[in-house]
Amino acid sequence: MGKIYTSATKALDGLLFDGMLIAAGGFGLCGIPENLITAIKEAGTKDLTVASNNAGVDDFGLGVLLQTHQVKKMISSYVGENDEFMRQYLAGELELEFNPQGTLAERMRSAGCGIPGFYTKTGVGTVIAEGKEVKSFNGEDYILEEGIFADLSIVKAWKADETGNLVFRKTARNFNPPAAMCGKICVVEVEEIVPTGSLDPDSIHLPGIYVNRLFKGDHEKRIEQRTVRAA
Amino acid sequence: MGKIYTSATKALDGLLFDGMLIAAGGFGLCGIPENLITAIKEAGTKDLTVASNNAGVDDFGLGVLLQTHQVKKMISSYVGENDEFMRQYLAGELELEFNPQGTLAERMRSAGCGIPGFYTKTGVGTVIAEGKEVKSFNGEDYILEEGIFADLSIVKAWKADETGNLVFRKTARNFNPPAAMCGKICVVEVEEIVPTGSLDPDSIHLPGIYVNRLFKGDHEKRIEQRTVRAA
Amino acid sequence: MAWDRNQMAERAAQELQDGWYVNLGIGIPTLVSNYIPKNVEVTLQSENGMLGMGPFPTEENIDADLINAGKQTITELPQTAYFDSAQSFGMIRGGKIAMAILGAMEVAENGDLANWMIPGKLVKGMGGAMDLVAGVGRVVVIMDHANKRGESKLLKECTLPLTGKGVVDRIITNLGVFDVVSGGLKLIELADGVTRADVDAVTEARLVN
Amino acid sequence: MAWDRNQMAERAAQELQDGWYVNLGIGIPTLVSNYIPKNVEVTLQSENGMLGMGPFPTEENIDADLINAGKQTITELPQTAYFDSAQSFGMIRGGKIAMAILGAMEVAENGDLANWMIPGKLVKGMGGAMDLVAGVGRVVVIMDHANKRGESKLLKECTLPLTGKGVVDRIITNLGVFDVVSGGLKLIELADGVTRADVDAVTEARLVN
Repeated sequence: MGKIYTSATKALDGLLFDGMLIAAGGFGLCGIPENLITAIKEAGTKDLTVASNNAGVDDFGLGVLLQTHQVKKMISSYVGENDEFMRQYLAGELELEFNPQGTLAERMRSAGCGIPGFYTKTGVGTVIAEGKEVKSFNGEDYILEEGIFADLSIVKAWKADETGNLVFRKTARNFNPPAAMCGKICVVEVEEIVPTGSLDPDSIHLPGIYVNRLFKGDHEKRIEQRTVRAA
Repeated sequence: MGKIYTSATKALDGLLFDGMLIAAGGFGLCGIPENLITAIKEAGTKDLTVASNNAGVDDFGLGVLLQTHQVKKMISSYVGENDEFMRQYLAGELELEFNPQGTLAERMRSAGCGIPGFYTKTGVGTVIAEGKEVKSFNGEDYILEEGIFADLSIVKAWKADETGNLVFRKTARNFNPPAAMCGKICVVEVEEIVPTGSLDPDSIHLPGIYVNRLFKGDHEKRIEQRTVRAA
Repeated sequence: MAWDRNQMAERAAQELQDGWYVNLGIGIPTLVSNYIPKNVEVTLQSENGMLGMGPFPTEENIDADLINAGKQTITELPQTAYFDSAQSFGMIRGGKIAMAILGAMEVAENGDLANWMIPGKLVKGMGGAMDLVAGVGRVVVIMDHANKRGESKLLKECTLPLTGKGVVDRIITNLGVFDVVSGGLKLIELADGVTRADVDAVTEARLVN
Repeated sequence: MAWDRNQMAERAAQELQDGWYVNLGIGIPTLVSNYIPKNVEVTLQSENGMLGMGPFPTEENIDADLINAGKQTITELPQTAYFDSAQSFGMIRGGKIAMAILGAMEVAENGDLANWMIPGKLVKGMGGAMDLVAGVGRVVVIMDHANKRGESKLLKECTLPLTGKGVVDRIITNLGVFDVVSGGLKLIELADGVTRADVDAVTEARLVN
C-alpha cells in the first residue's frame, strides 16, 4: 500500500500548488506538523489559505509561512501570539477569517463527514452571524456554518502503524483529527512508526483510512508558556 | 459525586415517565443495554418512543418492550429480525420512522453536540427526503436532518471508572457513544467498574461528563448469527 | 451459459485496487472477499464500526462483541481499528470509502438504485444502504440480470422506492458488466458464452455504445 | 472597600456545585480553582481537549504535549480524559458543561456580553469564548465593576462587538454580585464594606429589585 515516506518533502511531492487550501492540526504550538510546515516553506508554494486554530509564533509553526509571505489568508480562532501576523494583517497583506474555535473544529469534522452545512447557536447575534443564514429550531435561532473542504490536510500524531492508524498523545490531539478528516489528501508526521498489529484496535484515535501519506519526523515540540509550581 | 448505583432499577429511579423519548445504544444484539431494558420493562413505562438502530429480537433486547406494548414508536434503520415488531406494525399498533443508519447516528451525535440540524446527501431523491428541506451546496442537493434530543440515553459499555469515563469493546461500541451524547440524562451499564486512574486517559472512548448514572450489570450477550469457519 | 454467483463475485473482485478501503454488502457481495487478487491489499469496512474485517472465527474464537453489519460473528486483523457508528458513517458519507459493492432489486439506466423495499411486502429497513450509495467513491452493483419471472432488472426507470438517485457506477450481472454512462448503460464485458443478443433479449434499459 | 481579585475569585468559587464540569477562562477566572470548597468536587475542562485539568507541573514534569487553553503547561489527574477539538466543543455546545466563568469588557442589562475585541485595537480572536457562552449551562462573569476611567462596565447596551447575545446569568464584580433578570440586573450581594449607593454611583445598567 506504500503510505510510508522518508521525509516531509517526499511525502508532499506532487501535492502542493499555489492558491490551495490547507487544513492544519495543532493548538498553539502543541501538536503542530512542524516538519510539513518547514517543507512547505522550502517548496515555496504561494497564495495559501490555511485553516488552523492559531497562526504559530513569529519563528515557529505556521509563523514561518507568514514570514515568507506564502499565506494569503488564515481561517483561525485566535492569532494573538504572532506579531508578524498582526503586522501583515494591519498592512492589508493578509486576509483573516475569524471562526469561533468550536465552529472551526466542527467545520473541519463536518466536511470530513460529508456534511456541507450545520446549524449552531455559536455567534448568533454577533459579527460572526453577518451574512449567514439564520434558522429557528424550537423557537431558538441558529446560524448555518459550512464545511471546510481542504485540498490538503497536514497533521501531527504521536504514533502510526504501517497502515496509517494513528494515536495522539494528551492535548496534542486537539485539531489534528478534524483537520485530517477534511482534506482531499492527508499527510501525517509522527514521532514513531510501529509495526501493524502493535496498536490496540480499540484505542486508535484516527483509523488509517484518513491517512494517505506518512513519515517519521524530528520534533522540537517548543513550549509556548512554561508555567511551573514549586516541587 | 455519586454516579454509581447498585442496579438498573435504582439507576433509573425517578427518570422514567410515560411518553418519553429514549435513545438506546447497540447494533443488533451487540452492545445493547440489556439490564436497563429489563428494568424499563419491569417499571412498565408506556408510550415510549425509542431511537435505536434495531428493535432487538422477539424475546431479547428491545423486543421485550414490544412484547409488553410499552413502545409507541421506533426510530430505527433496520428491524428485520423481529417478528413481533412486524406484527404490531402491520396491525397499526406501532409507529415506525425509518432513518438511514448513518443519518440516525449523526442525528444523535448532532443533538449531543448542540447541533439542531445538518445537511446530508443520504436519502436525496428517496422517500426519506419527503417533507424535508432541500438545500444546494456547490450545485448538489442535500437534505436537512434534525438532531434527536432524547429524554434519556440507555447505554452499555465495557468498563467505566468511578467518574464515568467509559471504554467500549470491539464492535460493541457502535451506537453507544452517540446515543449517550443525545440524552438529557444518560444511564450506563458496564461489565466492570474500575478505580479512577486505572484507565489510560488517552484511550477513553467517552468521557464521564456524558454519564450521569452508572451500574455494573450481568450480561448475557446473546449472539444473533453464530457464523464459524473450520478450525 | 452465464456467470454463476461465484463467477460474478470473482469478476467483481477485479474492480478492487490496491490500498482501497471497501464496503461489501450482504449476499453475493460478501463472496467477493474470497477472490481478492493476491497482489491487491484491500481493507474491508463493516459499517457497524470496524475497518479491517477478518474472516469468520473458529468455534472457540467466537466473540459476542465482534460482529459485522450482517450481525455475523467475525474476527479482527492486525490492522483493525474500531470506532462508533457516527464516525463510521462519517467516513462513508465523507467519501473515504473507495467503493461499495452491493446487491440490488432494480437499477435504472440513469444510475438510480432500488434495493431496500417492496411496497406491500414486509419492510425491514434500509440499514446503511442509503448512506453507502450516497457517500462512497464508487458504487458497484452485483445482481442477476433478470428476476425470477425473466423480467429485466436493468430498467428505464426504477419501479420500486429508491435507495439512491443516480448513484450506481457499474453493474455486474450474470450476463456481463455494464457502466452507467450518459444516455444509458454501456456494455463493458460479456460473461462467458453470452452474446449481445442474449443481453438485448432481457434488458429493458437503453444500451449505448 | 471592595473585593480584590482573589476575593472575587473566592466568591465565584461558591457558584460551583459538587459533581459539576466547569470551564474557567483566562485571568481572574483561573484563580477560582484556588478556592474550590473542600466538599465540592468539580472537574475542569480545558477546551483544547481535556477534562480533569490538574495544577501546573513541577519543572521536571513539564510536558510539551500537555497544555491548557491558555497554552500553559499543566498536569493531568486520575480522572483525566483527552479528546479532540471537535468533541471538546461538541460537549460545550451540547450543554454538557454546567458552567463557564470568564472575564468581560462589558455586560449589558439584557445579558449581552462583550469580551473579545475593541475596534481599532489589535484583534486577537475570540478563541473558544463564543462557543462557551452559547453552549454551557450557566455563564458567570468576573470583572471589575468599572473601567480604568471609572466608567461602568455594566451597561444598558454593550458598545463593543458582542461575544454572545443574552448569554450572561450572573456577574461578580469588585462591588458585588448581580443577576441578569427580566428588566435589568438584580443586586444579589454587596462586597464587604460596599453600599448600594456605591454601586448606584458606578452602574449604568438598570438595577431592579
